[in-house]
Amino acid sequence: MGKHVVVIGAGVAGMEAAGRLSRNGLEVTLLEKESVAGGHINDWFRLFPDRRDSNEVREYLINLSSDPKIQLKTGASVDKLTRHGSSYLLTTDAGENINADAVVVATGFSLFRSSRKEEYGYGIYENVISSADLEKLFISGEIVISSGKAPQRIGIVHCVGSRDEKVGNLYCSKLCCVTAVKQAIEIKEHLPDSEVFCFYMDMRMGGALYEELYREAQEKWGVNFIRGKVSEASETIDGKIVVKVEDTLAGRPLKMDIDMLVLMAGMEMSEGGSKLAATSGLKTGENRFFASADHHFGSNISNLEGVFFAGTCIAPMNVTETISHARAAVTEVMEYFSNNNR
Amino acid sequence: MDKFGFTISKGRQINYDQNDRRIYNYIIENEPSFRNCIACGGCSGSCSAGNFTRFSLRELNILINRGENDLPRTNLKKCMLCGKCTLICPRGVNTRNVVFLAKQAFKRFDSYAF
Amino acid sequence: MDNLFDKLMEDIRFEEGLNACMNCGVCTAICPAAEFYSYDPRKIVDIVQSRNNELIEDLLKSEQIWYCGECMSCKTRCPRGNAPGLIIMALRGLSQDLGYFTESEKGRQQLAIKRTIGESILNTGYCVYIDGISPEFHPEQGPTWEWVHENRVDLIERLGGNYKGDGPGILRKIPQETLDELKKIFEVTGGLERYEKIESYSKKKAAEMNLDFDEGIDNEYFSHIYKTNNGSHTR
Amino acid sequence: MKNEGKKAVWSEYQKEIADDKFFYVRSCIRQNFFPGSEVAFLRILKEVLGKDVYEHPCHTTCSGIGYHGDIVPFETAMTVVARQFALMTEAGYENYVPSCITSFGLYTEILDTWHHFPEVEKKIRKNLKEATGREFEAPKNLAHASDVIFKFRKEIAAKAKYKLINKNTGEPLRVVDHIGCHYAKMFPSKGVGGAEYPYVLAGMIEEWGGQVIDYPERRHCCGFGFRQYLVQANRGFSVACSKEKFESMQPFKPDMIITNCPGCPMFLDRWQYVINEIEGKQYGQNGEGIPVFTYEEVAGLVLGFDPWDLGLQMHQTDCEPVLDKIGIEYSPEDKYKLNSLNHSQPKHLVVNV
Repeated sequence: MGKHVVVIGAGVAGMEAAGRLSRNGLEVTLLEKESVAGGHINDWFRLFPDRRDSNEVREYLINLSSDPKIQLKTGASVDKLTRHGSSYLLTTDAGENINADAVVVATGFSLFRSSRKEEYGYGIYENVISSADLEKLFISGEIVISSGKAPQRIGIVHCVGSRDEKVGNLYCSKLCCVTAVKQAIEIKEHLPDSEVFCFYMDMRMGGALYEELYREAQEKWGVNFIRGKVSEASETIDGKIVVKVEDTLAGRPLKMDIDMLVLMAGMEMSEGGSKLAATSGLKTGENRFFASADHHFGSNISNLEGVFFAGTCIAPMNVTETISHARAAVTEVMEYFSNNNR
Repeated sequence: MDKFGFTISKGRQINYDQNDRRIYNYIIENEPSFRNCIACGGCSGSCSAGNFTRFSLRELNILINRGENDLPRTNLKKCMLCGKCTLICPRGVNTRNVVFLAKQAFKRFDSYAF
Repeated sequence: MDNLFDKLMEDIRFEEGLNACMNCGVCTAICPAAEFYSYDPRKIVDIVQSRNNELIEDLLKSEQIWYCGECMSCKTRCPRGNAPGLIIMALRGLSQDLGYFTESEKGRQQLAIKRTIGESILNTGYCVYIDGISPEFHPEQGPTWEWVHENRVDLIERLGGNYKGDGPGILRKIPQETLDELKKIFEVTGGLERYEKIESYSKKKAAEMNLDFDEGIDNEYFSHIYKTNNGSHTR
Repeated sequence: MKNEGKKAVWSEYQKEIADDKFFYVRSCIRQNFFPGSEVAFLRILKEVLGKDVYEHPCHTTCSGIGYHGDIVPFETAMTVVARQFALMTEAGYENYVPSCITSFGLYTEILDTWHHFPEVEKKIRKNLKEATGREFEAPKNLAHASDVIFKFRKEIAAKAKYKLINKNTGEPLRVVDHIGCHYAKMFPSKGVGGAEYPYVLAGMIEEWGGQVIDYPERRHCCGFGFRQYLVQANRGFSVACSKEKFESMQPFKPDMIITNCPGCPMFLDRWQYVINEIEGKQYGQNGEGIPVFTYEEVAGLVLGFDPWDLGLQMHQTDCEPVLDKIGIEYSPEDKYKLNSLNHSQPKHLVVNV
């Protein structure tokens, strides 16, 4: 066939798509803006719901995408995407031009920048960290606060940057609830004597084995759940974080001193994705993610013929869903080529 | 009061750091399923006592968990131990035993026991 | 009977202040009034968005709607762009229009605010004017204020003010023509009507409560509403 | 506490503040309780900075306290404010500077309402015309008086006689800033530094040598709450709010409090006295209380104005501990001096003599 596909983004979706495309005999260029492939999974210690080592998934993806038919270009982001006849011309930030018979957009998501929720003091109060920062602590094997000590009481704030008009994100990021529960359990594994509190608005545990994990957190680990959106955090003279929340189930405001506050950052359209949308004419939806042709049966299809979406560039997804979505994108690419060859 | 015509109001926030959580701890030690409550309200929705009085096991669970023991202390008496809530609870909390244990705990730790 | 939700919707602040509430409690968590009063702005918004006429009527007659201090901290934080503080303002307005405010201890206090601040606006052009801030009514102002109040003519002159003087400056006399303009504005925009409603409903309530009612602040009813606190607000 | 984080937030809230030709509108509360501050504001702008500031003798209250006491309908308040705008327009000014935070908040709310509901603005124009025959232009620039002092904080620092530094230790004074709720909580983008970490006072403190103290209840309301203070029966709530703040700031050992709202400094000052009377608890170091200042009082002190010209003798909580720490020259015997005939003193001092 000799067709050449460019996959933009070498995260879970991009690596999966590249690997499957090459298995179908296509030439693939896999572009990654960072210096290594892997995407967000590189920064995560263990994955929900079973707390498996993220390296196992990463190794699978690296094996899958290590194929002579796949050329991985790291440190390369796409500045421009223009149509030329039946193919596309992509220009990278280094000025390189690449021709593609089809394009798979797998630009993924960015984690919500937690400092934008100013009232939580991320980047200001020493012991307010994000879910991603906590993963780094897990990787380092040591959970400590600014004083160098282990935290005794840890608070986890759900919906940071999700379901929140104040930051322009009306949608639910879907993965933060289960991430919170996973991280709460991991904290308890590291620090069995600590107390962990999850502050949530709704527990959205809609995935295979998620609800079971929630139950395990309560039953086995004694994680506490308080229904209320944290209104503000502040810092005491000895570096503790004071949390103000309404315990809505008790119908009273609640105030609590906490040693470490973890913010469950939501998912947003990635910066690279936004840039691509602005220069390529690819449509985005209300939530700034790319807009698919059809919500139910065309979620891989874009408004540009021959350009397909894979993974979280269209909406929050977990790893399982991302991999499935990437495979579906490959199916669409194959069908596109076979229709055009006829 | 006389001089100014008012007194300084006291806060009504749940002060988690100062509250007494011995009642809660006693219950979960002896009935670990108490931890599994997700505050769905199934118990209070079906409660025979709650039909006629201001009794809610859901509320009671939350308050005891937070160490806000005043309302549970008096309200517990309203439970008739019919056990309907135990049938309904989707998380398998042994609600009947929770009520028993709560009463025991109040007797044990509380100077104002019933 | 009127649909109270529709009536509330006539208030632009209500329209602005109410979007779909998801009961997250972020408002109550930060609310100074919820900290000291038996008050939960989340529940108020929830009642209002239920559009239940009876519940809204109860609310309009309740103590609850008078606890808010209108600091608007709730508006800063609401993830759905609601402003419970503005909703409260709309509820208070309607409660006064319908005469429901006299049904609660805190609501009855509106007469005290009308008689002090309200009349000061029209009579002096200031919300408050030093002559009216007497140490007798404001013991909490402390002994220094007693001295300030007693020596206000000399003190304000010493500090460069213009106490009851002509032209610009601190505590100047506001010209009569200006006060006439203010009064006319109140007449045209419903301000006077609000004042009159507060007066007439209060008078009715005073009769019901068997308390003397007269103009000014030196009468039984005024003294009662200004000072009474039955102690059940902070439970 | 990481200051870089705050700086990043501050940088997102840049507010345009006019440079000259201000139409000044007074505050009801401040004229009664802090007359020296408004005098100092005009003195600093006119004499120290050489700016054009105009005050119209016929301006009035904005009716804001009545509005937030819920006795003045929104439509009435909007029309009263429209009249103030008309005076500005007639006088040929475009930069509106209210001295009051409640007013500032009300103006901001009204301009925002008119922006979203142009038919309301139309109606108010009609009301004003009918009631007074006047017409108006909305301000080109709306800045609170503290915004203006913030804008010129460096010029003031350049002419300063004193710094907010403890002359004995050489350490910066520890200063708590308290921002009036209606400054930015309703419209964060209208305040210097936004709603969560307002920079308007912090910027002055830093520029004049002090150290800003951030404490857990920094954002909490002073408790005025309009009807909550105005009616005696409700004052227990009002004082409780301030008490919560004092309790929270006390471990940080603040030397002073600086505020930009009319009511807050009065309450933070008086409630210390009341709490001490009711509960026997005195805040601050050595049982002296925590002195509370307006931003003009602090600017005036820094510029070397006489403390008694600034009206500091009107404070219930003595300000002398701060004056002494900075090393400000003042004459203790002149504190209550009014004129050659009036030699009165506050009663509690007379009793003690």
